[in-house]
Amino acid sequence: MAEQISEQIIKVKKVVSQDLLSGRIDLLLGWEKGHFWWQSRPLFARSEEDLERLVWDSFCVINLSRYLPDELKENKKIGVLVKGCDARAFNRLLQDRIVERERVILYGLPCPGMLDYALLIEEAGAALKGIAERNGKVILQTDEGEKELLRDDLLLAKCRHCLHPDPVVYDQLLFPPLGDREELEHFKSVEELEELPADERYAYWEKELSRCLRCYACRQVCPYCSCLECFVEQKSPRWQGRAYQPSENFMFHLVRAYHGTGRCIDCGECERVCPVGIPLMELNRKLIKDINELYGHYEAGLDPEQEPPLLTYRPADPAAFSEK
Amino acid sequence: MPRTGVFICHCGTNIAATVDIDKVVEAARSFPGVVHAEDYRYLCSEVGQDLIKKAIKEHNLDRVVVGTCSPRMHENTFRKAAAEAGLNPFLLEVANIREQCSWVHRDIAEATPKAVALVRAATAKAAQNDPLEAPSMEVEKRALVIGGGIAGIQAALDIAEAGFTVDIVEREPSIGGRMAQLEKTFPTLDCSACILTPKMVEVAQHPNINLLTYSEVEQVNGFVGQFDVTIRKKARSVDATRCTGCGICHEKCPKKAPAEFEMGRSTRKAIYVPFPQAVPNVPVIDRQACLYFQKGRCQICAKECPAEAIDFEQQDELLERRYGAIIVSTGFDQMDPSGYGEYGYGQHPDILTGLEFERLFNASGPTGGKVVRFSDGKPPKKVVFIQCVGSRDKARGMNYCSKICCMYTAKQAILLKEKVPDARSYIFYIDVRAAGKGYEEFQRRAAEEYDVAYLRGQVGKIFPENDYLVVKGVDSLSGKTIEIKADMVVLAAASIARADAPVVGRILGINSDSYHFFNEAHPKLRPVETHTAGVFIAGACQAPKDIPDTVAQAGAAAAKTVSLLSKEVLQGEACTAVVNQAECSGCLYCEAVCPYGAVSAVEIEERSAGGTIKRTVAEVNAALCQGCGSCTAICRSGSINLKGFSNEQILAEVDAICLQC
Amino acid sequence: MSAVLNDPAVGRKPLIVAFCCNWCSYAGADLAGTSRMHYPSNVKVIRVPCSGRINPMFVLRAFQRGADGVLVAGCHPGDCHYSTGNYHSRRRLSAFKRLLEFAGFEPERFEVRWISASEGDKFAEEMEAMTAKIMALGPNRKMRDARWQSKSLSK
Amino acid sequence: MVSIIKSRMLEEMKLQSGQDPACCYQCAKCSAACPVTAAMDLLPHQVIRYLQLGLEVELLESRTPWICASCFTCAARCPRDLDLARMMEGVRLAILRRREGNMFGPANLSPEQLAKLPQQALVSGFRKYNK
Amino acid sequence: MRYRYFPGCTLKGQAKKMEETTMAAAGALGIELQELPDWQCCGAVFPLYEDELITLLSPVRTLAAAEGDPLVSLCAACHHVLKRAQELMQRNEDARSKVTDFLEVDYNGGGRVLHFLEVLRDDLGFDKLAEMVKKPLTGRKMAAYYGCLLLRPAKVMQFDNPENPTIMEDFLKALGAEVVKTPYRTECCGAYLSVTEENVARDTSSRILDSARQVGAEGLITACPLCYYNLENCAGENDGKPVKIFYFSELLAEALGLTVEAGSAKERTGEVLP
Repeated sequence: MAEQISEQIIKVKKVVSQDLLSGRIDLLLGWEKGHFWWQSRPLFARSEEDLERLVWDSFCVINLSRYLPDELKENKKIGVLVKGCDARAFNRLLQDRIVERERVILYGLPCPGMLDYALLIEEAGAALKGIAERNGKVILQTDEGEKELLRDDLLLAKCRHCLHPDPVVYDQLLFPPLGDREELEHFKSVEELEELPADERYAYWEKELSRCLRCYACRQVCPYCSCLECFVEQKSPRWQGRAYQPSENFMFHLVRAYHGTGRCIDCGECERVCPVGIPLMELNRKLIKDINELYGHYEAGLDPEQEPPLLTYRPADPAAFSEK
Repeated sequence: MPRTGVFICHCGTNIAATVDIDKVVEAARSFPGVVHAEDYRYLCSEVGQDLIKKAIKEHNLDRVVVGTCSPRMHENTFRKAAAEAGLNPFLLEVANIREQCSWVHRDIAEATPKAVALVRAATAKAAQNDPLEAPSMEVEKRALVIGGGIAGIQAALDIAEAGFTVDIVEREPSIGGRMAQLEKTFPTLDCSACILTPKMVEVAQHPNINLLTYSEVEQVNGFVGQFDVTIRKKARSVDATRCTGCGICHEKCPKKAPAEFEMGRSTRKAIYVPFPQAVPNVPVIDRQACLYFQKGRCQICAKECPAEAIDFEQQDELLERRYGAIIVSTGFDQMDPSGYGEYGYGQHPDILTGLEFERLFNASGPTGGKVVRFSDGKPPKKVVFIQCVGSRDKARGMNYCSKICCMYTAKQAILLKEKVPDARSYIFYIDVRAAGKGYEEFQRRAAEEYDVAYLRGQVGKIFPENDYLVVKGVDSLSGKTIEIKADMVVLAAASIARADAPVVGRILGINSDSYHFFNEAHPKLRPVETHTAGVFIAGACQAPKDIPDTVAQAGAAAAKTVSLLSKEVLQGEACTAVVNQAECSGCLYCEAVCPYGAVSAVEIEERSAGGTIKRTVAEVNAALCQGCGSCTAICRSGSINLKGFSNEQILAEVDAICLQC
Repeated sequence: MSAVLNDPAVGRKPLIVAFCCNWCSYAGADLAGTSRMHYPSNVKVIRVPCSGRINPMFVLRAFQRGADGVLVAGCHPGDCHYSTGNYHSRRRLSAFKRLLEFAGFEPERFEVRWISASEGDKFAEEMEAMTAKIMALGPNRKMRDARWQSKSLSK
Repeated sequence: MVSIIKSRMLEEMKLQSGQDPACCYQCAKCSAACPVTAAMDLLPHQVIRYLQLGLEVELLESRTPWICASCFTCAARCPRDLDLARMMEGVRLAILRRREGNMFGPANLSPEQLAKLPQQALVSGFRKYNK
Repeated sequence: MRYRYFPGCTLKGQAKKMEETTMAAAGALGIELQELPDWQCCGAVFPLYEDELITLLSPVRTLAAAEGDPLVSLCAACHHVLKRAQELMQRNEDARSKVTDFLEVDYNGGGRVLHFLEVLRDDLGFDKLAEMVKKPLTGRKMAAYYGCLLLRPAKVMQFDNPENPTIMEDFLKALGAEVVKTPYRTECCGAYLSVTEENVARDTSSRILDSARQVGAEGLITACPLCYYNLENCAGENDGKPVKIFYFSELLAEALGLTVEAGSAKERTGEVLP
């Protein structure tokens, strides 16, 4: 990578502040530091001063596109910093017609992947004070001195699985693209589960889902969950029971996943934010895999012009059941 | 809590024999919301319906559940009754405890609890029902008839006589269809042209009929009462308004091409009218054959035409018209029997199909009305007819009986005898099917008075030897093998659906059977309707038919059309989709999956934190919506719902039907 | 009866909920009746206008409430009364069926079949076959909401 | 005396040849197509008819099944998609399986014939008469 | 082009000629026919009863021995039996497991089963063949006799149109012969009736020959030793100009300008009678 991600911020600031001052945008969606150095939270910058707080570092994992629908109600024109996944999320929202392209300026940030704090402290062994980055390496600063590790070994799971680090849509690409990544075993975990006997697979999910608190964090971050009122909250009809018991947990998670058929952009946010660590992406990837197998390769979020697989058909389509 | 009344029908013993009615009634009383339950021997009878009406009033019921035969049978009967009692008909639900319970289960101990479950489900659904009103739609008082054969002609005349405007779209240059190709008709032997031609002329002259020959239907949109149809008027290359039909053009035209009307057994010119009595009597130029269009020279017709009617520049025209109803009468084809190698059709000129043989009798036919052999022009003395070539044959042909062959073969044998008195006919048949007024008598006459040899059996081999055809067959009755040295062989090839029937079906949205014949809505009770409201079928496009049946069916289709067109407005589909726009996020997936273009985007204003904002949401055109519900299943937030089969109703049914007891 | 209430899964025939499209499959089921064919009484039909109407949530709900098997039946591709409904349901329900299996349901628990109005025999046969398969699997406890039966019956 | 009986031969035949004589509507196409009817005492379609009527005894005595050379012309032409060659085999086997030993073998042929006839003819010939 | 080759009993006996001429021709055409080691008689007739599994053993053993390579035979009967046995193996799960278990072979019904004429038509191509002809049979009036076993049942054999076949005529044309058609070219010659009902076989065969003579054929080609035998049997005795019977391969070798002396082909490696 030409510049360290930490050095790129200078250019980012320069570009966005120009647009903000010139009034090209009324609001910039970016990131700022959270309570801790290893957190970055959304920044809603309307002024030069606000921009002081703008950061672009290895912890800017939060998907900013998700904030567009609400912000667009208040603001005429918004600028957003988009990583690969944020850009695909933007296309998702575009296809679902909840954002208008012409009211948004996308600043593309090719993304080397975000770091996983959990991994950092685990690797650090001792108390972790901070990190520095140098050509593909991460230096952990602990009270017992420094420790250097390969950056790629410290990425978040969702970033390790990322296939498109570069934004697929933008008005301005701020740094040279990194190129698509290939992951030969993208569906490995899904295939392993498919191998299990039905009952074991059920037991697996029953166990995983039993932890679900129904906090709906997975839904809140999800770029494809764009309904004004989610089925789980509806009273008429009452699709979803409130109780935390297996039956209802399955109901929620199967339907949540099914609603992503041909729509999930494979960003892994749901799994990342799940407080109890349910492997939600396995459900989503299963659907991606099957749609690819049955109705042709399709990656949601890459091209908003391409017809989503569930909105079209071919008379000669295959089926997952007997058509005799 | 609704006030539901439950009514259980015995249907004589049809239900009562395998379902313990009392148990069901008793159980029904325990269902939530049920304030009244009773049973009766025949609820569909007047008395039965009155009993329901009475109960509605007495117990002021606001929901009714009828446990009886299939809703496809009597739902409407009961809904009418409910309406008469002042209840919105859509507040009534039917539980199908006959076709799907008492008739499919033997054991009363099994059928009874199932009946209870079905009634419970219907009760639960009814509780969720809302009163519905069917939208009313204007009716375009104009009919379209597709296909100008005898079926189309008859239907058009009947509709026109009733005072409505009709357009006939005919693909060929002239109307007349198959019947125009026939010499005589069974069982009366009156000449086909003599009875058809007057009707053709009447069509041409009728003030209410517009003839669109050499035209095809390209697209059909809309719905009953308002079909929007695109018709391609193919370029005739002749100006019909100028042409006097003098015929000089085809007289002088130097270029010949195989004559479709004669199944290619003779030729016509590049500019031609298919047959002398053609209506309209206006020629067309076959641009594939015409020297001018192919090689850029000639133009003799133009030079010769006294009326200067030839127009080489003419282009196809696209007409957009709206119709209230459509009659499909596209007719049939005759199967090409060359698949039956043992008969050698196509390898010897004197082996003909029935239709080809028919043309030999016709004065304007390939032999000018002389019954002679194509090979040497001699009149045939021995003619072998073979029945069921491709019919009743599930291995190499069609599994069905073509219905007309037995009769027209008898007719042709008789005609042959009249034309060639010393000729003899041999007919190999499997069964003679002569059901129809005067048919049996006619067929017997052939056998008894016209010296026609009926041989019950089939032919195994036909091959030329010297100047005759050796026909080797068997007579199954005597158990003897038979060899005939025949001068001519006539194959009764199967009547099959038009090659492009599937395309036509798709354009009109009507379905077909496995042979591509169009399906009637009900084999007995709705023989001329299709499943698409406002589209009717007549003639051999529905199944092989003789002329009397075809004309009768055409009349029936016309009657249906007339009764439809005489309505000012139509009651549309009441069970249509409806959008909850407050919840709709406007992704418009529903629009993408709607087969009728009934869903569209609309912008609404909405109050939000900072004043009002504009939002795009979905909207349903109830007149276009046919109520399939595909939109509801793709909508994640359930913001689009289907009246009559709403999410609430179906879930209530599921919940209830799953109760075990 | 009370035994049934305590564990609805025990001591009963499997329950099969069959969603049938009004134009083909429901008519096919009727035809099975008019032709006096026989199939197990544990099959219970819910009429919908088209297989395209089927929201997978209906299927999940049936399993929650105690169904041991669920069938969706519609017109053969190409014969849909609404011309394209079953083409769409083929894609939706194929994806959904695979998802169900991935969640641990046996493939036999959820089936989709094309049954025309003239295939009364096919309807009966499919119901026989499905019942037999599910008998072999035994009652479905997956996703079953144990509370439902007792709750709704104690009124 | 025609007796429409439940014939064991018929049941066995349905099972082992997959052919159900009931599907035949006696159009006699098979008889028309058969090249060796001249030597038959029952025409092919009559064999099926006898099977339909369960006339076992008459069939067991008939010459026709032994004249049939399994040329499959009947099967190729049958509008009901029946394979009569298989039914003929059925009748032959019904006989062969009921009797002891083979009906025909090398012993029945002269040395000259044995020498002259091609192996193919001998093998297939014997097969026809042997269990 | 390399193929496994199944001769069958008759080709090592009465029908040597067919094998010898074919082998010579194949060599000239660059078609390698590898004779299967220790092959056994195909059984000569295909069992028409589904429970007659014993008679399936030998053809299935042969099919398995081809190890998935295309398997070629010359004798119409052998080809018929092999092709139909293969179809049964594909269609009837139960029969397949029984037979393969008994034979302790692993056969899934795969592999191409071809008659040599099909090799010439589909793999080599008749136009190519025509180019390689050295001594065209110009002016020779030849008729094709197909018989039954190659054509029927068409669904299984998939050899040619059962009522209007053309492969043999096209073959003759490729050799430069003048083709005439007899209406009896697809009708049975009497087959093994010559063993038990010789007179019947005579009738059928002479009918074929008469018709051939009527259409002016000087020769008749066949691909079946039994047809050859039956026709040959009465070829002489008819009055009028006798019609000569050939194996298709004889004319093939001749047109390719090959002279084949008897006994040239290698002795049989297999066992003749089952």
